Amino acid sequence: MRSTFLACAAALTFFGSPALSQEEIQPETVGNVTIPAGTEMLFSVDLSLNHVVDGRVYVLDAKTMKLLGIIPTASLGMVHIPIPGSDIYVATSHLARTTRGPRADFVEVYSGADLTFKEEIPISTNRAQALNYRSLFWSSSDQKYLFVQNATPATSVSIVDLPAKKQIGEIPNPGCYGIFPSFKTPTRFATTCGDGTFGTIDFKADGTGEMKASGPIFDADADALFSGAFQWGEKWVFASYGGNIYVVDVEGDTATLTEKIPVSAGVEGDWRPGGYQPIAVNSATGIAYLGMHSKGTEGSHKNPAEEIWAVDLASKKVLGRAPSVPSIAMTVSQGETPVLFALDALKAEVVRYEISAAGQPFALTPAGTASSGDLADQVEVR
Amino acid sequence: MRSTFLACAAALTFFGSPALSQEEIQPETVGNVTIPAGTEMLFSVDLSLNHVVDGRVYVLDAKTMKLLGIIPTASLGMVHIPIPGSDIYVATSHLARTTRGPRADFVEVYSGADLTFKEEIPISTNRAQALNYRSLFWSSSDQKYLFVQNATPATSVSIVDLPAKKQIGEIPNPGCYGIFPSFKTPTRFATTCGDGTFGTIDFKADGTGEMKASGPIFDADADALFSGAFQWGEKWVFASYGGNIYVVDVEGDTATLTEKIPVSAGVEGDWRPGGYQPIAVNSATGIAYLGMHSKGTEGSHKNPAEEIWAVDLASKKVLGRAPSVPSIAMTVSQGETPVLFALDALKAEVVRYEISAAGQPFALTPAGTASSGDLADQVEVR
Amino acid sequence: MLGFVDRLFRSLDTVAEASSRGMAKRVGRRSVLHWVGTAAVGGAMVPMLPFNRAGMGTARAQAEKTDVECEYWRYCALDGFLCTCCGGSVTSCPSNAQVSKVTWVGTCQNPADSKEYLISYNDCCGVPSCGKCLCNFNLRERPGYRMGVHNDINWCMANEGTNYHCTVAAVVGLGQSGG
Amino acid sequence: MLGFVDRLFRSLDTVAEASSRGMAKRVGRRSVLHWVGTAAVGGAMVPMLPFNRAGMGTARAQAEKTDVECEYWRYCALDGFLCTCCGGSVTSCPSNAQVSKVTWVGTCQNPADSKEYLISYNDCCGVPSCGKCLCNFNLRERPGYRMGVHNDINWCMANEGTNYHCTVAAVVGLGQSGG
Repeated sequence: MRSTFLACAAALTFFGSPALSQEEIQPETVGNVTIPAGTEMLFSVDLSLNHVVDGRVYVLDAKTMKLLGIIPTASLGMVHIPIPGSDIYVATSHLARTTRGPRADFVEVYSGADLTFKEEIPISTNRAQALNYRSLFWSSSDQKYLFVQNATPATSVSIVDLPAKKQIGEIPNPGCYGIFPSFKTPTRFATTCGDGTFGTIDFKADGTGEMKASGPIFDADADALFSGAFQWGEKWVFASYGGNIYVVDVEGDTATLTEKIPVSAGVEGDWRPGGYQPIAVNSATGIAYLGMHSKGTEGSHKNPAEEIWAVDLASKKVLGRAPSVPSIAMTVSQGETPVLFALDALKAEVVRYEISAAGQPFALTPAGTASSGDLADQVEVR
Repeated sequence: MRSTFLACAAALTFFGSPALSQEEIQPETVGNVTIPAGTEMLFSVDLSLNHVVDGRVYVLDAKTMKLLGIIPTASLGMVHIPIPGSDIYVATSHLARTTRGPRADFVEVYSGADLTFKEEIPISTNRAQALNYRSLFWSSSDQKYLFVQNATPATSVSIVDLPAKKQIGEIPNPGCYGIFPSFKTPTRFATTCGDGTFGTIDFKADGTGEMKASGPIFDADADALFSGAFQWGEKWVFASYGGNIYVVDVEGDTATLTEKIPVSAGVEGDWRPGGYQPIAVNSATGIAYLGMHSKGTEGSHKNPAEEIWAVDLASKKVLGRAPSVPSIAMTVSQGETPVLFALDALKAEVVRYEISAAGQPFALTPAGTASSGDLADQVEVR
Repeated sequence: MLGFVDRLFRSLDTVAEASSRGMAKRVGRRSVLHWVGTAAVGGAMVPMLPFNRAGMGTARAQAEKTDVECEYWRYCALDGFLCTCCGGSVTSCPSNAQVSKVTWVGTCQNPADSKEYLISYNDCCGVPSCGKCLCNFNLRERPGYRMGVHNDINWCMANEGTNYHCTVAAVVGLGQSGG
Repeated sequence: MLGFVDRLFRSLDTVAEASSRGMAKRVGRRSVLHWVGTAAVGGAMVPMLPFNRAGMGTARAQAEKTDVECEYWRYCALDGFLCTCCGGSVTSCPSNAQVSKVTWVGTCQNPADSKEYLISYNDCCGVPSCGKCLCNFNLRERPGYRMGVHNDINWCMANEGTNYHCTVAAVVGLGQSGG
């Protein structure tokens, strides 16, 4: 009301005062839309490479696929979206003069309810300015800490204490990259390393910590793990370039490989996972969804999906295969009747797929699309 | 050379040291391209509305239409490109956090030779963040001063002293908008006013000055002048919504209308000028080029051109009409054999038109196109 | 940078000041009202092409048009992104954007009752430019020397968060011919 | 923020430090060289679609391709805008952009002599992202745990001006199979 009054006041100043007509009807007031509590939200993270300082997250209603609002991610900002209702976190960089000048990095906190900006926490300026791999920015199991992957290109991880609203440490993870927190120990996270091991870091309250190497878990030459991973209960699930699923337990002081599930071995057509977020897992059903392309070879690991495969992690069986849009990133909603969301790289759309009921043959039914932005490479739902 | 060495050094660190293969051929060095001196440059100013903090100028070779480089204009920055060889000026705003936070405004100076950033001069933060109308940012006849149009929405003009590298004053031009400097008196400029007069401001060395109103020159209701104007010798040439050309002399202490040339009166089809820069003048030949659309009415003044008309300002005759791309902004090169450049609003291209020789019937021959950016609204050549 | 309230009131003061010192004298009530009162011309609503990827083809306001289409009657002088496509409504900004403190106006004819209404166009501010449903109609729009009816400028200019996001269209009165 | 030289050398020092403390031990010469030496597979050059609006259709490096096309042989592990479309050349940044101080590498086969060459990809930095000729080939590209062959990160990271503009491809040596 106030803003409308002032708006009119200002505008009408230019009109002398046509008060006569003003009296005749009640002026409409301009305010803000309210997002209904409990709205299931879909997040399409757009790095906007053509205007790389102006990245953003398009927040959509996950059922209607209507746009709810936009959250800025600035220059190659990373996005972390924890459990429903919680705040939304962006780790990003701002240049003093938009595209030039000194760089300043922050963890920015946005309301999970109305998407408004709440606060910023300064972090060191060696944050990895990368494509939006979810493993580069994650939270501790108790939501007390945020972990930010750095690269200068030497790699380290910044530890941010959320209650204290400050960065408390920076721990090197040389030769390693990506953050996979323990589900039980808030002060522990693992990281994938170029020699095929995982590093495990337990940090102290003062933000210091050392990295402990696991035994060999994968071969970065022959069967590299993709950057991202998904939670399955209290384990992390990775896809590999060669078409395998690796289930990794990071709860101990060193990580262990609990399962290695060949997905495309023995299948005609050299099928492999591809894209930026090629795997998603529904934790309740224990089903992993993989974006797969045919004629896979060395170097095809970012190819968009031709099919989405459903894999039962417990029985280690491929439940089925469904044709898919050319997807480069996928996520799936949690809970009983999961819905799958895929980023169509060709149309720059996010597609909503309903999944056939448990027991039924695996099938995906398109049930809505929306623009994903200029160049989206991460999708999350909650 | 140094940078390449360091680059390799850094990269090869990750390889142990494959020195064997390094010795076998001479590594290429990475440097910078040099723009040949005297290259005629075309400037396509793109406000990038979809990413409005990341506006830019695409600088092209005006003959080959090849991209030479990009100059940033940040948030709705204005661009002023004086005589060949001189620096290029941008008046713009930067937000402390890219799309949020405090705003800071500057005049930024870029090299006219290699397009590199040279320096910034702080100005007050009430600069008009507008579409790219050339009349909102201009220089004095001696290139000593820059004039920046402000709006809060109350209007004023900031005076920047270039040798002193600072803003020396801010002079109100209430009810008026746009800057049309005197061609003889560096401390004088005129401005168009909503009551149909021109204001003339003579400012003192301390940056103060008063606005003096002219007699009636145009009618903003019946035949509004477009925001921009072009130089013809020592006069300013305006187009009007209704299809007239106004030639205005701003050399006296108040402005005077020296010519009013009806362009489309009596012509079938209600032809009117339209777009953001609907008129361009070659000063040597005294020919004005107008982007014209048919079925013109109140509110059609931003419609793109269907034809470009050539008007001889001395004889006040329409020399000819040529079909045109849907142009919303035009410019023409100066000198003996002018070339015309038009922004195609539909294809988001800048089109190069060669103009038929003097004496020949007026015709435009397309001779090259290039991308104009996402949403260009100003084009300049020098 | 001045704070929200300071800046707002400085802005309004200088508007008033400008008005009393300048515009009232220069422009006066007659000319502006006369000109705002001019009857609408549907044909005037030919959209400017590059801004019209959302609404090409039709040339005049139509009763059946919805508020996510450029040709919706209230948008006769709107240049920008429709908030109805950006998480807002025809009169509401998205939940995380701020309403502009100053506006421009238009007078648009409602095909439903053929009356003309005074429309105040608020920009929504402080978040990234929306990029959806770009429209550009210019009925009775004028250059910045008629600032109150100028739509080629960022009307988030008087807000603390100045970044342009999208635009809403509120009915704030009856137009002259409707009065 | 650290100045240019400080930052550059801090960056290189920590690289070296990381190497001696970590990567040399973890990765070692064998695995990386072995793996970099793997023969090129043309079929690997299927481009990632959204990055391929400039170069769709062909799937392998071709002798006749020019350096403004994604399929030009040097670009077998390049993800970004070709500087050849942005005012630069295959080995030069545009006149107003700065050469990145650190790079990633690829090993690409030149169809002209069938030899493999070690290619260093420098980003050009400090001016707005170019937006032209977006290409994305990933032969032997690996995630950030193999940082020296990772192309999904801004390699302007060690420059004073960190904004990404475009990418060049310089031959800096012979690949394993060519040596």
